[in-house]
Amino acid sequence: MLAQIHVTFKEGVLDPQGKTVHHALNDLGYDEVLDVHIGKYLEVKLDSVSEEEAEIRVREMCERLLANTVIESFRFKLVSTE
Amino acid sequence: MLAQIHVTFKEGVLDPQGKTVHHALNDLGYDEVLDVHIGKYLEVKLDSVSEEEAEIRVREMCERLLANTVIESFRFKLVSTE
Amino acid sequence: MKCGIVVFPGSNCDHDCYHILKKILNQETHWLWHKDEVDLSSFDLIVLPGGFSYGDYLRAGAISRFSPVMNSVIHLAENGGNVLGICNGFQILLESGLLPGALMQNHTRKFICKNVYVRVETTDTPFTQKCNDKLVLEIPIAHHQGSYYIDPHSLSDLEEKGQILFRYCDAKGSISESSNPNGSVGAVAGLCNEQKNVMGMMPHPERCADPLWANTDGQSIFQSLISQS
Amino acid sequence: MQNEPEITSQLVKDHGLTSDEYRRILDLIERPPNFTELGIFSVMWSEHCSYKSSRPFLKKLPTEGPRVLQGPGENAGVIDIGDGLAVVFKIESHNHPSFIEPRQGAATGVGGIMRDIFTMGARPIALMDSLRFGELDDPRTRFLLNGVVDGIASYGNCTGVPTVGGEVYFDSCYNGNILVNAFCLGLAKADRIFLAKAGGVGNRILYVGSKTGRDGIHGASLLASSEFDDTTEDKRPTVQVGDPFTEKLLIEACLEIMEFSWVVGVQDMGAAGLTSSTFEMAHRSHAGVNMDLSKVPLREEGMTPYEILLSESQERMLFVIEPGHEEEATIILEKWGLDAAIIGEVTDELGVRIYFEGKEVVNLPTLPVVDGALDLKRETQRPEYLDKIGHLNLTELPEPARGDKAFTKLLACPNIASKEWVYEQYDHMVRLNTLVLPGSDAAVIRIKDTKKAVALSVDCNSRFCYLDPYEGAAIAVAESSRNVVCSGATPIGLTNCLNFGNPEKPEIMWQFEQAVRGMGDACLYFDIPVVSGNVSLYNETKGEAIFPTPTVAVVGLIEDLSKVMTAGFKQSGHCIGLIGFTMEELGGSEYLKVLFDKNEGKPPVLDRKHEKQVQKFCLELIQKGLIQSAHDCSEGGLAIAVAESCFTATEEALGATLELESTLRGDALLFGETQSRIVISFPEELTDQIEDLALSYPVDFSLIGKTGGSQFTVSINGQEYIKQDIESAKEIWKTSLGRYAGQTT
Ligand SMILES: Nc1ncnc2c1ncn2[C@@H]1O[C@H](COP(=O)(O)OP(=O)(O)O)[C@@H](O)[C@H]1O
Ligand SMILES: [Mg+2]
Repeated sequence: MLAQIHVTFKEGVLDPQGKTVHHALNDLGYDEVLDVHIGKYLEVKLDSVSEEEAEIRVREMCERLLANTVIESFRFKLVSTE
Repeated sequence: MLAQIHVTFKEGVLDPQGKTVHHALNDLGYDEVLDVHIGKYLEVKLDSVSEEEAEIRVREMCERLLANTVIESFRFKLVSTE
Repeated sequence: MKCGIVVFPGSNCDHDCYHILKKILNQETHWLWHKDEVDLSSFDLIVLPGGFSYGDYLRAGAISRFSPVMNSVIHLAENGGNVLGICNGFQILLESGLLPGALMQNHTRKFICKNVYVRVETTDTPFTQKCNDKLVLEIPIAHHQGSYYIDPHSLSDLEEKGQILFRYCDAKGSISESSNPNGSVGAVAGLCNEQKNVMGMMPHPERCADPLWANTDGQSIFQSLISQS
Repeated sequence: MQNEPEITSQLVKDHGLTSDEYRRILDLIERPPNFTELGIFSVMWSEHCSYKSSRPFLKKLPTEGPRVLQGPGENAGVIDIGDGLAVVFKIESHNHPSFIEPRQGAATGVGGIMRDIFTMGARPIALMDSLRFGELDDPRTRFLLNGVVDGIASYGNCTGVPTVGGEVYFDSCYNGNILVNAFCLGLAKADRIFLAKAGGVGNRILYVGSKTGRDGIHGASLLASSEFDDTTEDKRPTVQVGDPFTEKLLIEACLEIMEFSWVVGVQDMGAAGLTSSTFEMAHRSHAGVNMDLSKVPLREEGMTPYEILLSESQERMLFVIEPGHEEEATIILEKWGLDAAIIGEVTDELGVRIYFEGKEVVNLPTLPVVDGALDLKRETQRPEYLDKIGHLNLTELPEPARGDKAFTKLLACPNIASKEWVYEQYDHMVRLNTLVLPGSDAAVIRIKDTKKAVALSVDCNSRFCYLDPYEGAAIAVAESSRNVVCSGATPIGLTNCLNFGNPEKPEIMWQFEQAVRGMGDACLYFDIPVVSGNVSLYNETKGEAIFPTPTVAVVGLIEDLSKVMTAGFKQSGHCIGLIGFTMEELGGSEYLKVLFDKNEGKPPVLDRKHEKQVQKFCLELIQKGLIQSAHDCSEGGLAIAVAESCFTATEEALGATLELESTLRGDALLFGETQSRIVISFPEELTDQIEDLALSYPVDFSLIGKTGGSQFTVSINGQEYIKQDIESAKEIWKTSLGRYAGQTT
């Protein structure tokens, strides 16, 4: 099983990297770019566990380690790798 | 329009972050974790352009700035924000 | 004062803290290995030093806070023991929830190593009692993830409770955007918990405490701790 | 092995071996090599590993001296500094990888040079970097600059080794080939230096560090052994990603293991990975090795012996330990969370046998592999360009009535502007040893628990080297040593990185030969042994070679660290003096380039005898406590040197007033780059004493002005030539590089 996890900054938290990349894209002539947000994308490969269990475990991993919930939120999807 | 971009290491390129987080998850008792890869997730908001044009422009942005194509590959999806 | 310096695998200011506490200030100083969960009740001060404890991979301090030694540190902190986190140590204290808020990438997006000025905002703590109020200290910073963030409501809460110990300022003590090197909210450079026994700061007082250099401003923090133990 | 490619002439060629070389292989091993063995010859006989073009010339460098504990030939050079301690240092290039992927290329360059140092049992205590880029108005240059600096910062900072100095130059000749030379210095006990030795039969080969992946196969060896062209893109997957956290663990674990007497030898896996470390270690010890590749920790599935042997995965080392201590070693490595495996043992065969999955896949004698590549007798020929640009006609250069414009233009030009934007991204203070931070002439590192300190500087003016490689290389030695002297140190050793174009061209080989001779002669004269070095050839793109760039790093020793000197003025009202004298030398100067876009003429003359006197005199002034600052004149000449001392004054910038008497052109007097000059400052009451000492040498010395005020003022023969507000001048100098670097388009 593969957990595809997205970790992004919460609303209201300034994302300096996104801002810089936004500017850089505009400078490069991509005027259509209105906003950029940069987050993390994690792929966690799991040994066969049931989907329900994986759901619980991955949520826990995110809360404990993979995201800092003071500033970040996360979402994830489980995909079968069979 | 919103471009959702995933930038990840190419196959075979060392991912030190992923490796370290993998160890950490195992140490925390998540023995089912077999592998971890860490990449970037970018959301680029675009001013109304046609989908075809956006496709070309976003690919170009990735190649020029957002991904380091020497060691990273990218994929993206365009979603309408109307 | 009996001091313990925690060594994580990627700590690199551990030796600097040891040098200052042991060689310069003549305090009893011990190493604490991150894999050991031990009774710390006999210690007067635990230092979480700077460095890149796990390469700063994922987020600085995120992985280290699960080290066995952190259970001991948290236990000590909850029982009123003094804990000082410097730079990466500050990041670990935030990640472990001993201090509120988070540290983000500098707004310059670059690592910054240089001398900055901080103003002492509270002298009513074990870490700053030897400082005069509004005293300006010149202290080096060296970090990539040092931009302090907390929501506005909690920030005013910190202010009210006197938990903000240091703010970035200029040589004369005034605070402006240009004197804030990393974009921290409220120019916060260091803060403590409500009980005032756990303190974290981004600047490195141990880098300006050896009299071989002209600047020894960092000593005031260590001297504060020594005088109360 | 099944499915191994057949050895064809095309395959041989693809491995960078000529048909002559292939025939030589057949002669030496008396049979055709198999595919894996061909790979081994390919990397070991590459320019990068075999030094086949450069070795004959390098033999002429002076490498001996009473303090030298280890000269060239090992991972790094070693110099005795007394108190039972030794410094271990080397500089190395990572040019090609950094051009392809600046961040990772530069990062792994730092990682590689650090491993060379701690492999010898020394704790790395300081890094420097010498960087060269093309023109900054090209966005590609800015991308490369940002990436390289970020890469060095990310790696050095994370490992906790301060980056304390370096240099950054910009010139169009580096547009297609940037230079990234990384220097590391370590501290060791003089009697605990480790060499790459295998020792006696039965010793175990212990693999330590990161797992082996497919990265960098043929990386350093092939990339650094051919020119760039449009197919370079295809070589891209050879780039490796660095893991500084693992490096930090390796440093600590290795130094801990090396405390034990059962460690016989150590070798890092650099270019050509497991292959070169195994063969070289066996060869140096007149021994053999049996190795089982099935035991090598692998990162990827399905790797072949060829790939395992040629991988250039980073952060890996080989230890040779006495049998019976495997478990002790493993416990320490586990403590630091590192992978480790016994992968072989030492034999008495003078050959290397390698097994994989039970089969023998390599069986080669060591000598032909390590030492079999024939030294190439490359032709040399003096390049024609020298005739065209060797003469500078000063009458064609309009002499400005005032120097203000030239002064501010020079302050803003990226070669002269402050490099603060660069070194602020490096942790240059960690470990509490950096007595003199970046921004002075040399960095000074104190040696804890002693009264000593070492001073470090890296230098090369490649414009001079282009105009005259012999003189240019000699000047590099003189300048670097002068920088070290200005901080109060006596030069004790030198390492060099020779960056040149394609050695197959006689003109390039001429530059190389001249530069090495110039460097060698200067080192001999100044009595500075060369203890380590590195050669980087093929720095050319589409036929355009870089300027010859023989970078040198000089290490100096300060016996009493209370006598450390810095470049900045200390106080208002001090006298400013000039050691040395100025000649009409504008050839190759920054002034000529910035104001007239010319690089021509003759570089300044280096009068070695005079240079030696100047350095000795300056050192004596420092040791006697007579002066308060010392700063050498380099790019931008006297005016810039004095201005820099103003800008780096203790608190805020200090102004200065210079009153000069001279028959020279104003621009030559102020911006010419005559060698052997040092700007000093001192309290007025010491003037007589200093003048008397100068007379006794004798060495030229003149009073040129006073510190103080808010202006930088220069008058020549009573006429005002420059007048600038010191704060605004400083602002230009301080922020200019950052402004350039920060532009996104
Ligand atoms: N790439 C770099 N990394 C670190 N420090 C640097 C770098 N480039 C320049 N510096 C520092 O900036 C100062 C000025 O450098 P440079 O102009 O080369 O001096 P000099 O002309 O005296 O050799 C020195 O202290 C040097 O160490
Ligand atoms: Mg220089």
